[in-house]
Amino acid sequence: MTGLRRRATFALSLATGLALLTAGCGGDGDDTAGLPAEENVDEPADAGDDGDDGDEEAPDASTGDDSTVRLGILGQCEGPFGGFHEDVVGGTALAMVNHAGATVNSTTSALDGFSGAEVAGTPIELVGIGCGDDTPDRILQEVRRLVEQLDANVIIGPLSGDEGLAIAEYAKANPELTVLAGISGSQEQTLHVQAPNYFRFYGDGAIWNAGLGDILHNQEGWDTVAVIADDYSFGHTSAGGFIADFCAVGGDVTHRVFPPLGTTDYSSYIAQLPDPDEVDGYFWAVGGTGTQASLEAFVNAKGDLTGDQHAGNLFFNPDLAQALGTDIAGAYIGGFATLPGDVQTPAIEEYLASADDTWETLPGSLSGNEPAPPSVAAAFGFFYGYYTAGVALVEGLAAVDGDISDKDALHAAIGGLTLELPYGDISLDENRSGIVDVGLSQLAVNDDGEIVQETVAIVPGVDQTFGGTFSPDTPSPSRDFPECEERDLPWEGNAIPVVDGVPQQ
Amino acid sequence: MTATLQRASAGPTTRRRRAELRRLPAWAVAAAAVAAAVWVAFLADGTPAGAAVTDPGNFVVTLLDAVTFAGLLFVAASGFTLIFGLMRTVNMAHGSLFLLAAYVAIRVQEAMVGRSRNIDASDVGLLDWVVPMLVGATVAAVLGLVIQQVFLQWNEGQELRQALITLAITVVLADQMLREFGGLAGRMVWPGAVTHFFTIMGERYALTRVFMLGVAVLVGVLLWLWLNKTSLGMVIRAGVDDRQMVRGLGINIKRVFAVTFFVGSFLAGLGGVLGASFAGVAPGTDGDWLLNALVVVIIGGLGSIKGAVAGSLLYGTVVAFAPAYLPSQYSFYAIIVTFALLAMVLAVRPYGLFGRPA
Amino acid sequence: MTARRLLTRGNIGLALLVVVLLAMPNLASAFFVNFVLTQTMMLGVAAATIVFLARYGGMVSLAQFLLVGVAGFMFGNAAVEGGARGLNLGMNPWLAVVFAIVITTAVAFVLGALASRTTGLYFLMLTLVYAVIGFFVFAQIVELSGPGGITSIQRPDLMGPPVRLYYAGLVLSVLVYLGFKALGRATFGLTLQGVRDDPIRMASLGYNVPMHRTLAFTLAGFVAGLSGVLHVWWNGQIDPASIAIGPSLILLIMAVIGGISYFEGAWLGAFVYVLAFTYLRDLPLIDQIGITEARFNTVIGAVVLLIMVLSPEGLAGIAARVWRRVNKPASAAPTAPAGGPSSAA
Amino acid sequence: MTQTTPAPAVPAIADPVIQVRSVVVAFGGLLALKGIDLDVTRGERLAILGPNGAGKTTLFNVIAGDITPTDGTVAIKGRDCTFLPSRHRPRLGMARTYQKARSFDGLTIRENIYLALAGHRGRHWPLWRSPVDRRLDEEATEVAESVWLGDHLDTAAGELAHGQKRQLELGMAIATQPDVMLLDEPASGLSRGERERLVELLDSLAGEVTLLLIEHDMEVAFSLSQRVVVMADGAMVTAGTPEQIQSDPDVHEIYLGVEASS
Repeated sequence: MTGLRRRATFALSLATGLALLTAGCGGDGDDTAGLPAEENVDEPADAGDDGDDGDEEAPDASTGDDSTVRLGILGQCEGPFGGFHEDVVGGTALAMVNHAGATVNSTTSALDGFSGAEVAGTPIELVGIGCGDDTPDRILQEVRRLVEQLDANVIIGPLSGDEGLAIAEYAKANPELTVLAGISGSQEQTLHVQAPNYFRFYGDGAIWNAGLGDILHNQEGWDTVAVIADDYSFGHTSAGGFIADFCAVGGDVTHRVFPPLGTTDYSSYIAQLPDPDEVDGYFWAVGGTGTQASLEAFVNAKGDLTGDQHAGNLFFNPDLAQALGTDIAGAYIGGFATLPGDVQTPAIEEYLASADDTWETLPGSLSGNEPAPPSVAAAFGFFYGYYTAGVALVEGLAAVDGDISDKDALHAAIGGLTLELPYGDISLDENRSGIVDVGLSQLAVNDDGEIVQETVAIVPGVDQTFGGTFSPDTPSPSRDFPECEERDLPWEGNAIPVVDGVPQQ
Repeated sequence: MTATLQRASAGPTTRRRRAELRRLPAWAVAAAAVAAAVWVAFLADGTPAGAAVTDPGNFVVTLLDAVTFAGLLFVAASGFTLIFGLMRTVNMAHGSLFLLAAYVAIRVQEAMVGRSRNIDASDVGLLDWVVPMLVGATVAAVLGLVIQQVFLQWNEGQELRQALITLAITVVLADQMLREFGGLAGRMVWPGAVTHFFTIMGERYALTRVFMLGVAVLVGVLLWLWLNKTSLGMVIRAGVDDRQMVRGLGINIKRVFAVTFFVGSFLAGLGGVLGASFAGVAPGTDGDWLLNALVVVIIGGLGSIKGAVAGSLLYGTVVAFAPAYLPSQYSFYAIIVTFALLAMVLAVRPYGLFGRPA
Repeated sequence: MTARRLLTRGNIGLALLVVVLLAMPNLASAFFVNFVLTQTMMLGVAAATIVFLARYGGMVSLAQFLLVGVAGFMFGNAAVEGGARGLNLGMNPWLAVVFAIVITTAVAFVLGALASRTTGLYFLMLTLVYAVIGFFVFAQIVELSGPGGITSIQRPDLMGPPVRLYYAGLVLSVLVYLGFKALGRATFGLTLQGVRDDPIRMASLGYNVPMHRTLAFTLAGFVAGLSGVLHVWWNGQIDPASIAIGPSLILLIMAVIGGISYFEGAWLGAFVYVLAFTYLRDLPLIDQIGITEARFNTVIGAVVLLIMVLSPEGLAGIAARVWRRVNKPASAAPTAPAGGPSSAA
Repeated sequence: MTQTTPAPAVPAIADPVIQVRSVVVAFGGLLALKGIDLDVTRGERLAILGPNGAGKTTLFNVIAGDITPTDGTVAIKGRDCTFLPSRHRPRLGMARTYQKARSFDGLTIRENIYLALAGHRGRHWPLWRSPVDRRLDEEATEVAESVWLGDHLDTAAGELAHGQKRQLELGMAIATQPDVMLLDEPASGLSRGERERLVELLDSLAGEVTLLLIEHDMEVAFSLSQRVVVMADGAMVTAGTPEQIQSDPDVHEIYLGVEASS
């Protein structure tokens, strides 16, 4: 009964199989001795059972040809950060324009890439843009596509924390590859994985709250605080940074509440927080729809949000939370991607102007993916993080004089860089994670009566260990780690105040 | 013959035992319910909320949370169950309609208030909330009707095919909404008139939540009146009970189906606007609310409005009570209690509390 | 079975296809084999469990990818040693495989038993709820899932070179395909089809209908678990997002594209999906018509919509129809149990 | 106990195979059966007559275990089976057919009958075929031939004509060689010739088979049965030999009259 169907479908499968076989082979008609598929992409190619037949080049020259940097960028075109795809690609493209003499292929979209980038005689060619969706599985597929199919030898990205961990592991298994993380914020990708070819010229999610504890405890007089954060790695990391900072300077965290992702009604979790007269303040790290819903649940159950009792990470800002009434003026917000958006220095102005010179418009996320002046996107951390990675690639190449055949030398050169960038210098620690300047801001009421975010301090030289709270031997930040311990922070008391957008050096 | 008869009538003891055995799941559920009630009332020390007898304020607030959230669940699930009841169509696009209505309403409200951020509740008049709600729900209803007319009307009865068609539509709609409305969370602002607080048992409570419950009750009452007091409604109700009969009555079934889909989608849209006011919306909210609607109707029974009420109340109760009354170190596992609820209901009534086999 | 009966055109076709696939590592690029084909094999096996349940049991399951994930998590917990994530049981990798499969099968048994008295659409929705709750369970019980996933999962040394993983997937695929096919004529397969067509009649013939459904789901879970182990070997990591609702839907979409009542359709659907995912954006000028990688979901959704509107039997069904038309004079082919599962609702 | 039975003229019988006592079935508020008592003796051939909605099929479903009665008991071969699920009936030697033919449409005729055989023998789980299956297939072939379906062994049941479906239904019932058979309108929708064949087939069954049959067709019912029970409106009205029933004016009024007008 089913015989006919079976035969037919076999015929079809067979036909497609054969058709694709040709497609899969691509254009290379050279002799392919041995099994190309044996090529061990998960382990060093030289560690194993091959190498005996000495075939010229594997198909598509996937291992050789070190005369060109074939760059792949990992963005996110789907998922919660899908709107930032244009931004992040734009960041790297601008770095190529400003530092490697490239020109962009389109003046209205960054996704069309750039051409003509060259450093010390070595061209940088954009081979592909990976399209993540905020999940590690997807970004692994994308990076494999870029590396194994399109032969990328340098990767810039990814964007989010869990993706970063997966890509760092991938980099570790593929030592020939060079990866410069975008703004991926998980701690472990550098602190624990320690892949020698994985660099992040940027802070992690914990760093962004560095210095907040110093201000709140020593300046505002908070001794006790309750923390509420998303119950997943980014929430844990963000809360962990704040807890490490606040406790290090002598404060105490009395409550930690972690509402699960996907919570719609936060009231049961808000009920677990102490009442306003029981603690000095609250720290918020709830993102997505939860930002609004959790703050509103707080207002419903505990009372209005006031500036002297609340602080938060990047999500705690008036663009994301309507529930923040004008009483919130005075509340502190952790740095976001080290970008104090309202600070104006000559270097920053020059950087923003260069973006406006490069494109006519960019449909970045901040403008709702509608065409807008490129400086809007460039002044935001997502764009900037990919910019720093691009600059690092250019300067690393310059340091080895364009010779990328010796990966160890290239990686050593990149690891030793100190980048002089518009929003502050960035160097790397021994785990190749950025030591950066963190900008802290405060909410204020502007002349129109609207709540806006103003930079009030820049905390220089923040590294990811928080004076030893986090180390390669400690677990990842979690519901109960880090514990609340007093310790010395290198940046305690070093915050540079910012008044009206001007750092008071 | 007497001998055999005696053997047969020796049955009663066996019979009673069998009958009890059969009711065993029901007993287990009853026991679990009683245990949970006793736990909440007396034993729940060391939980975030504390035992109800020692901390009645927390209990009352949790109860209010449960009931008000159940109101939102009901609005979101009623349209789903209505459509299924009459047409046996599992409308997987229900969550998409929910989200679309929310996005549209947010846009309309922003336009009416005249600003897109920092909207204060005091800026929002009742009309600034009601009009966007009706516009959003109508857009969802029209889209629902289009989906029904174009994709579902001609393949009626092919239930799986319809479910997969609406699933595919969901995938497309989610992607297009991401493109159109971006990835950031959006929110409706409650009208200033209801943004107040009152005190109950010494605890502060928000009027907006009670208002939300009021809207839900109003929707429920209107739905009931429509289904029970209008001729069209009675046809639909009869159709839920016996689909063959409606066909036999010589009614224009196509029109009835179209109206039902319109109303069901409208209800999804109302739910979306309420949800956007209550908790905000973002990409992924569609899936969350499809899930919420599914859980409600699986508990309550597909196709039953009564079941939607019961399912909403039960599910809302679990959502509110589990994090508050699980021992503090276990409150992370509140979501698993939802699964336990589902398992218990399915063990006793595989087709839900008020459901019948298809 | 006589040799002559073995020499059907279908079997010859299968043999040919297998030969071609065995030779693929010599013919195609490494990426095509290690990425496209290996994924096709793994996902095809998982999708075949959907087809198995739908075709024989009338149950369309959205929980199969959850079971793939359970196996992956369990393997990760069992095999990883000294990492910062998961249980770190540090078992021998092969023992870990056994452990993962046993747990997955047990989970499938429990889930199947809970769902065993429901059919049709109820089953579809219940398994959708399973998939979502499964995600939350792993997201919340961080002892099992990380926190944030289990990484650095190594495959056994025997499976070291990626091409061996491909062969493992191919062998498993052939076994699963033949096994499921043969099962359709064996007692359990026949009883299951009886349950699909008329559960009440089956009960009056003396069969324990819920138990049959439960065991079918358990068997499907066992096979999905095998696919899950391969998958985690291939991917090297697993996290809660791996088993979120998205991947579960994609697996169902693969089965639907291929044809949910054809076993061939499982692999065909997986192949077409992976192919489209990998190469569609490389087509010249494809972005000119509004199809960029960012809108991939719209394309996939539209394709599924088109298939469900035109031919609910998927690509395999279309192929069968074409074949029938070509061979029309030869035989009045019986109509396929079109949308068979839906008729059991 | 027979004394309390409201239904008159139930002859005292020896060796009862089916004993139904005060069975009540309520669907919501509707009483489908209002206290039925019935004894069927071994080897007896009993026909149940009655207009639509009389509760015949409900009574069948209670005896077959598809419905658990709201009140009352059912005993089969002296064993209380009131709460015994239907799937345990075949082991007691019982088989039934359904009013609306319930065959497995996706399977062939041979496979349909195979399932009846395998279900009866408790062979439910094997994952591969074995010589046992070949024997069962042969048996199934024989059964199919006995119900004149030998030419259609590999035809899917879903493609059978209505009459053939009824033949298959019957084949599945007799395949297990039951000693109690419940046949729900076996002749409905059959042509005259098919009816004659059906009667012939049922007549040919071994004498000790107890036959319980619902039938609309008087001719078939009277030619097959030794005793006839008439039901109306969920209750038993009268019982007797076919001759008695045929000449009973009450029956003509409540049953035949009603049927003629409907």
